[in-house]
Amino acid sequence: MITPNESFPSTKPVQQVAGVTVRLAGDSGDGMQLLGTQLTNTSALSGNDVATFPDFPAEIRAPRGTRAGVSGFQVRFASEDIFTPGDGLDALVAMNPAALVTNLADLRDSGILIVNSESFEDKDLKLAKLSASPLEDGTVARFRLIKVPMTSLTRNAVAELNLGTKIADRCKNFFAMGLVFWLYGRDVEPTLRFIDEKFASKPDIAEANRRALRAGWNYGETTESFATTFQVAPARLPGGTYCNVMGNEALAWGLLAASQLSQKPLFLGSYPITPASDILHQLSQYKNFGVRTFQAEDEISAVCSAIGAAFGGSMAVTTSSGPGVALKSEGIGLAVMLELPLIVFDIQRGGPSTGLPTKTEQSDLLMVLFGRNGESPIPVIAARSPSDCFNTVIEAWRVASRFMTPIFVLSDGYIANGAEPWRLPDVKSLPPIPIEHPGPGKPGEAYLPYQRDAQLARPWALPGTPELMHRIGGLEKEDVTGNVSYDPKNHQHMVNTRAAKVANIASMIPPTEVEGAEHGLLVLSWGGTYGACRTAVEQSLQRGLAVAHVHLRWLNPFPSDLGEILRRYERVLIPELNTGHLRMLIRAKFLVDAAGYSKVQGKPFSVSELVEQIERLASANNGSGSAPARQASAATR
Amino acid sequence: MITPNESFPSTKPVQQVAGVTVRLAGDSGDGMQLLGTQLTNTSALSGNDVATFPDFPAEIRAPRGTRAGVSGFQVRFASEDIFTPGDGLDALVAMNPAALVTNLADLRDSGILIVNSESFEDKDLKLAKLSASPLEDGTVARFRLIKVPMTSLTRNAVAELNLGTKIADRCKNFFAMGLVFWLYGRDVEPTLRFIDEKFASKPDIAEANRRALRAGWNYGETTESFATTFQVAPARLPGGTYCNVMGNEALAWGLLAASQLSQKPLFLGSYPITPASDILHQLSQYKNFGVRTFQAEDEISAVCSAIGAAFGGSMAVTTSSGPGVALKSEGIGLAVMLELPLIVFDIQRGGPSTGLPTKTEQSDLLMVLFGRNGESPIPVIAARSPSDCFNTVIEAWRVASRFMTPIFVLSDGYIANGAEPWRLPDVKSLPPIPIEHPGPGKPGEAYLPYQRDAQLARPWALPGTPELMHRIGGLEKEDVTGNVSYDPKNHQHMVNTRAAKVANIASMIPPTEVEGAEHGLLVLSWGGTYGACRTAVEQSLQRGLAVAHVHLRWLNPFPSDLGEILRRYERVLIPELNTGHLRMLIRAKFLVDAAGYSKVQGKPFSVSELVEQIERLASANNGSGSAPARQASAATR
Amino acid sequence: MSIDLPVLKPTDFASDQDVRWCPGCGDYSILAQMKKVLPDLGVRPENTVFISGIGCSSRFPYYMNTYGIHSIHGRAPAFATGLKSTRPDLTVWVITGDGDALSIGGNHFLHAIRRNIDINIVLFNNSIYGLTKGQYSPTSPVGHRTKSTPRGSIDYPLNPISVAIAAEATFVARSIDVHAPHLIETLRRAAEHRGTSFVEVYQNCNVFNDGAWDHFTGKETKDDTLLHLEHGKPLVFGKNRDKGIRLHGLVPEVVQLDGTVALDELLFHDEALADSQMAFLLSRLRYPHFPEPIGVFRNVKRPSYDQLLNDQITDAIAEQGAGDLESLFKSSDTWVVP
Amino acid sequence: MSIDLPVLKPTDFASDQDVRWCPGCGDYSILAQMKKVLPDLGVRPENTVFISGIGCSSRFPYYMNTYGIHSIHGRAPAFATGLKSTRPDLTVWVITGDGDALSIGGNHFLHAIRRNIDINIVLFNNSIYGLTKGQYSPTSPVGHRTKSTPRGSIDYPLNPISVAIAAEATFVARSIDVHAPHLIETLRRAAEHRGTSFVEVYQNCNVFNDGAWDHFTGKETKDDTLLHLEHGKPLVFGKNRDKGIRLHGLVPEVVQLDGTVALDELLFHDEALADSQMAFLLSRLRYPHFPEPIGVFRNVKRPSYDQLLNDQITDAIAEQGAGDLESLFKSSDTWVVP
Ligand SMILES: Cc1ncc(C[n+]2csc(CCOP(=O)(O)OP(=O)(O)O)c2C)c(N)n1
Ligand SMILES: Cc1ncc(C[n+]2csc(CCOP(=O)(O)OP(=O)(O)O)c2C)c(N)n1
Ligand code: SF4
Ligand code: SF4
Ligand SMILES: [Mg+2]
Ligand SMILES: [Mg+2]
Repeated sequence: MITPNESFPSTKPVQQVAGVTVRLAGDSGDGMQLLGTQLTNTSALSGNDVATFPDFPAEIRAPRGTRAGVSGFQVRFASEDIFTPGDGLDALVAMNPAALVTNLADLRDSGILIVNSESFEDKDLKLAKLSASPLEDGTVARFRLIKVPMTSLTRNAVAELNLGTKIADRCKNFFAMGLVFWLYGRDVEPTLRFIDEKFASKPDIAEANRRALRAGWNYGETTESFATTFQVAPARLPGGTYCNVMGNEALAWGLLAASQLSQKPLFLGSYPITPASDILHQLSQYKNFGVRTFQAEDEISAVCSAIGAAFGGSMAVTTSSGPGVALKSEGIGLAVMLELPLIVFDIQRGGPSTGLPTKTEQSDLLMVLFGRNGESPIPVIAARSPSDCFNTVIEAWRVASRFMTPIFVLSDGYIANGAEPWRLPDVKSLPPIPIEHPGPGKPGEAYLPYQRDAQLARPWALPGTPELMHRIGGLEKEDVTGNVSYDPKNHQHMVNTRAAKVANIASMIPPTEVEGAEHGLLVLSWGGTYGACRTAVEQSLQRGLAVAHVHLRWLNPFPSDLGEILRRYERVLIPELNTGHLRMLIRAKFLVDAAGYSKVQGKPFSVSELVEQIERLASANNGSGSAPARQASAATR
Repeated sequence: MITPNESFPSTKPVQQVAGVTVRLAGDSGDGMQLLGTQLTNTSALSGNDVATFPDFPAEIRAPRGTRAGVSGFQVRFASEDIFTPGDGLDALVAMNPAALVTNLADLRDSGILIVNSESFEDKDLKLAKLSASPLEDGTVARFRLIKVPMTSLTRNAVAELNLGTKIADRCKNFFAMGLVFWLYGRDVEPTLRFIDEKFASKPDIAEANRRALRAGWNYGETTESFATTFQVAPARLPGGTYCNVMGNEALAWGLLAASQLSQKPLFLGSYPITPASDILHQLSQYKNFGVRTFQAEDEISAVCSAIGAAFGGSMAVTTSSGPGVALKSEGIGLAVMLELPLIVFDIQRGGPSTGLPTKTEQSDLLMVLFGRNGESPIPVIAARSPSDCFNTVIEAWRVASRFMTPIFVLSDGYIANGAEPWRLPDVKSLPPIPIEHPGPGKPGEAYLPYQRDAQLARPWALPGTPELMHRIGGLEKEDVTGNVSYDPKNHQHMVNTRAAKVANIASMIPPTEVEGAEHGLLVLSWGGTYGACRTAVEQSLQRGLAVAHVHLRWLNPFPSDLGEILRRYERVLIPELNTGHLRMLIRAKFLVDAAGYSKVQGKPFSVSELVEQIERLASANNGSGSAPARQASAATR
Repeated sequence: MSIDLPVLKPTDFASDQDVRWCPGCGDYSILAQMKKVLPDLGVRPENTVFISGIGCSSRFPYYMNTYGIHSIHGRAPAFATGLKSTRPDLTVWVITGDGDALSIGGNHFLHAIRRNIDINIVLFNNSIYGLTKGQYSPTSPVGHRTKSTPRGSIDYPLNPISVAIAAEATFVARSIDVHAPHLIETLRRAAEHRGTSFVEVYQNCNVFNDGAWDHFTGKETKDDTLLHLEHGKPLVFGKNRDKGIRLHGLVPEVVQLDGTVALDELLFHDEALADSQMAFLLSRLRYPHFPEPIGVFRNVKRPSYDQLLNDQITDAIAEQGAGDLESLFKSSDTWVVP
Repeated sequence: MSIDLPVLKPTDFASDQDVRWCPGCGDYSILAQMKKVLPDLGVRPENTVFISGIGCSSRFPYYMNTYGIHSIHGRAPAFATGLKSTRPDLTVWVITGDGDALSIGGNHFLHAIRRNIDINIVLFNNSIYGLTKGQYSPTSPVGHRTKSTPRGSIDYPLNPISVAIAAEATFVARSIDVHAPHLIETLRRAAEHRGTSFVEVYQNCNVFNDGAWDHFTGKETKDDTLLHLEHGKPLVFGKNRDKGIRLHGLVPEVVQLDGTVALDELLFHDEALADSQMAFLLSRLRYPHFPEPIGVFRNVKRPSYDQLLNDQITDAIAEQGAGDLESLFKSSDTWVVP
């Protein structure tokens, strides 16, 4: 691995730090996402643990320079292993006034603020709806402001190539990149390689970007603005080969793996919707894995086509987000009745209705559990981080195919677009997913499609198998034969059986891991808040508080040991990015007076706010302990 | 009112009874529903309290004589006021073997069993999949069997008219009717009138039916089979004018009333589905009330068209049952965001999926509460009986229009098709439903569609009003202005506000009525199980058990005094025709260890099974009291 | 093709379930004809799948001794698309009604047809909602009085054949429940077509819309009300085949073949015409102004969705080699932690 | 008609919201032309409602100083139907995209049109899903490579005009985002039609499908690639109006007007033809084989759904008298308990 010193040796003093959180903000046109991705990958390559949080504007391309058009990318790289992209920013790069004002709140005091000083003209301020320049009016007083005339510096750097200012200005982000890379002693080699590949067809553009990158680096090295550079040592991650994965990517790969492990061809029926679309895009590229992707006319067709494929013996999958999942309710209800394996993904986003499509939330939990007519039980599993999507998907398919049931897999916008290092699994050592189909039946003997095994799963008989011809449908069916039945007792029996089957899944769930204290306050979390909760609990433990952490992977059924664990603690805190979905389920099932911490702002938890909540309850816990738990809220009216 | 004695005086001894439960069962072609309706209306007219329970076959017209083709109609008429159509049958009329074997289980020992003895030929037995005749093989030993050669008797009765046997046989049900009317001293006049009207165009058919009716009556009078007739004295109902209403009928009338009381034209967007279709049929006949009914292409269009009508200022309504309601999820979510008044009806049926379309169930409660993406709170109110639908609907519209919110009204197949006497309200004295719309705005001044009143309701500004032009939509909106907003704090505020608004509805809910004991066991019920629960509690009280009854009309929000009431009782029992929906909500919200009694058989509760449950817990209650409450189940494996 | 296979009988395709339609329902005849057609197709029962939505007609699969799904209202084409895309080896039939296919299911109907997925869609058109006991449907005529339209329907009806053609259908035909031989022949041709085959069948609901098609089934009238489409033949009809259809510009007209008009002045049917305007024009011929065409309106070749999809899979494997997880994972920037 | 009303300016229809489409998006032009048309219609802003689904195009209502609903994906016609049925006094526009109207919304599109509800549907056809960043749409050509079709689309595209005509449309037209005068005229005529007016507008998505319509907008090419439909006129096109469309049986062909062909041999456009086959045939003319028609394909009279519905209300009141609850309740068998 090339270290900075070999490539562009920096002569300035180096300051060692454990971790750094940087956010790059500019116009959606400014290529901030690209800049961020490069910084992330390079940091990962240099052995840091990394976590990222991209923040897209809702519009495709809102007018240049407006607040609505600001695109941000936050990355944290550290020498210890980390679970979140960080709370407060150590550094903010703002390419224009809109980017500055919309992001400044997150920059910690005396944090580094790098701006393109040439993008603060009156017209720029006007676009950002600002009367005065934040650089002059004291707004930025608390920070270490570094004004860089990026536009002209970049133009100069590429002048010889005379490409015209329009193209020259497009290189600005590489200039900024060079500067940031210098500041944090990042290796520029991978990015130079990236430039070569990406602009292979446009050699002069490639050269311009290379020069801009170098110019930015040199600027840091030569100017007086920077006293020191910062060095983040490699993290002590378990040995192995790593790559950086985004949540939806790991999810798609998990599907490929599950398909191969079970030797079932993968079928995806989907209709595009943010933030789930990328799964469709990714899988549509894996045709050589035998993956069939079907972009349906709507979500109803998406789920129904998947059920049809499941009937035919495929590993059937359908992906969507809130509004689309709502539309699939009826179809999923049929899958419950048919008892066919099907994976339904809900990549949650801000709701209700169209809500906040590009923001994250956990507010679909109760919908996926209860959003169907009649008694319609479905297992629900939730991924906790980008890389965790890989194993979650494999586990989901193992259960769905074993129990012949549709299953919900929950992710969210934060996981889907976030990235973290992932240790590549040894593919050969992944345990296979055995699936059996009954062979040809006996002529003249009626086949019994609803005769169940010990786990209450029915057989998966495939069309094409002689003498197993059978009809399934949405009307209540007779036990064993599967014929239509209106018999009252049979209906009760089938309702109970479908419920018991899902409950049986608990037998496949490993014992629950409890991190931290044996008593005191238990923090119970699920899904994408894992990183923030775990970090908050660790910090609180360091401060000597009696607090423990349990993170639920299974929302239905619950692990069988959960009730016993809950009773071991005096207080239970359930932080959720909703108004308390899991909290309701836990209170109803275990009658424990669990407190909730609710945040519904389209944003993930910050570690600090969780630590605050933990302190609130952990201390109350040392006190009377009888204070009634209340649903706290991050609302500020 | 004409009493039996004036019309056809019976000379046989009369036995006074407090109440009678009769079920008429035959082929769907046999006109059992008509027979039952006549018996019901006549009994009502003669001052009895009545309750009915029709039971249709799932098929339109399953093949004659088969079990699948059996259509039944149960009616209870009594001299005291009653809340259910009764458990055990005092008499069963079975027109063929299939009808006999599928209904016999409900006939109490030594109950009267009237059969058409001429429909028990081998071919009839074969159709009913019977090897031997139940009349011979001892099946009916425990009952008072009365074999009547109805076919030939009817043919003889109408012979003179020589209409041919086919038509003659169609009069069989009127013969049976005459016999039943005689047996219970019912007045035949209304039915004779009914015949005249219904067959006005076919005088000979009318005459044939009249003769069949008389023949049946005379048969009872003359044959030795019957020793006595039974007399049921008029019930002591509150004074007033009564008519007999079915649930869906009272519901449609309630909508008409609400529309007139609020002076808002009624718009119904609906797509046919059992058991909700009759509401569409009924309302489509009320065009002279200014009612606009729109049979949409599907449920999605049904709910969306209603929202469009609400935007325009109509009283907007959409009706459906389980599968259709599931399809409306996304549209309803939009209504939550738009904050427009809209009434959504779910006439629940057996689920999941297509389930048991003609059977009753309460298993959609959690779906209507949680079946939408994101935080999407909606008030939910449930009718408790056929006539109660009238007031429930008016209350629903009062709330929806006052709070500017979509609202769910729950009914079920049992309520929808059941009938009971209804005391006509004095229309003039019904309190009006005041609704205000903002007048023209000020030119140049931006209108603020999300500026709220004390109850957090937003104004209902109608298109056509000058200077109030505004745009609403499914993206999160800025407080007050209603503009699209991605601001985190604003989102939190709006989520909290939408929730608070629905919670405020509790201020309009009257104090909860508690029937029975002050302590001991509390039976908590909702929806169509009211009658059975109330009767069961009354019977238990008579047996000296410490038991009380609370019936919830509002499922969201709960009445503000509910928590306090629950805490007054040692035990709480929540009987539901689902797997425990309300039970989960109560446990989660109030942390009370409520027991559930769950029945999911497509059938209503019988009073006796509830009494049994009450005794189980009420006695346990006198004992240790610490026995953990368990979810009992009516399942018998 | 069926010769080298064990010979199948109609009864081989009958399930053990009792049929539960109303006595006299037109569905019985369609069921009977289907059972007669299938043995001739040379497809085993286990390789045949019937998928339906909800409605009286959609009870159909229960009565067939094949694989089947009685799915949800209006969505049958979507289930069929998923199944056929992944199992091109199966013969997939979709059974639907006028409400199921054209009301709630209109969108899936359009898209299945335009994709040309290789399935056979049979629409039982009784111009009424049967199962829900008699509301008007998208094919009910204006003014039709039903439970939901006491003053008569005000919805202008859809013409299923026109819609299918506009949706780029490659096979479109019409037949009638009680015209057994014609229905058998039509179903057979639909089955033989590769791509989406759409067959509209006029079906009598004798309980809620009795006699809707009497003028096409009546012995007396049917020769004058029906136009039998025959590929390459002129459009001639009438008891004594003494009437024909002639084009006047783009406007069809009925002419008497009394000698004043020569046969070759008539419009000749060409079901294989690449352009769809001929088929569309025929779909506009409606009773009483014109006889209504039955038979095959359109029958052209276009690769089916399932074929194209599976070709892309084959090509991808040929070009990129069978997918290998190991190398896929490694293909992104990786680094090694010792 | 607008004379006796205070004169309105385009700016009277502009809301205070900043427009947030990508710079260069074709939507800007459509928005500009719409603002120019509205003042001429004599309808006040407060009596105008824009209803859209979801998509870039569906952002449209936010930019209009009228009443509006930015509803949910594909359902705009349903909202519009409920509103117009109950408020016939309002002028209701539906703004939709090719995905919104034809993919998820296909069914509502069909049914709004066949009912002929009096609304104006404007479909922004950019042959791509813009808002979701570039997947192919139901109007994307076969082989189109997009994010979801790396090996090219295998879905045969829908022809929006053909589908609308088959759905019994009474007004169908096509225009192009950047042909301002033509678009203005087309929108005006759509607004004047009573019943469902459907206008397809070719719109350029310069980010995800740039140049899809270049051949129709290019100075050099457009005269030869576009056919301007004019009622009663022969189908003539070309820079020097030297080409025409002639019918050969039912098959159209391009002919050179070099003197060998007389004008009256050409196909004459009749937008008012009761039968729809002419309009359908025109909808089948597609580039590059033919010039593509723009302008009004079809414009016929048929009572609108809202009119018929409200007539039934009026008739009912006239015949039965205004509804009275008291007598309604009493109309059933009642009895008195003292
Ligand atoms: C989502 C949903 N909506 C409504 C229904 C009720 N429903 C069942 S079948 C049907 C229409 C049947 O008409 P058609 O498709 O013509 O079939 P037919 O009974 O006439 O053969 C309706 C509205 C349903 N089962 N599911
Ligand atoms: C129920 C639902 N499914 C999917 C989406 C995601 N979505 C929003 S717009 C859109 C398609 C937009 O394409 P088009 O209608 O052509 O509009 P354009 O952006 O091209 O103008 C999709 C799939 C959604 N918002 N809601
Ligand atoms: S209702 Fe009509 S369509 Fe349905 S089974 Fe009976 S006759 Fe046939
Ligand atoms: S993505 Fe395309 S359609 Fe959407 S605003 Fe940008 S250019 Fe216009
Ligand atoms: Mg039908
Ligand atoms: Mg588009």
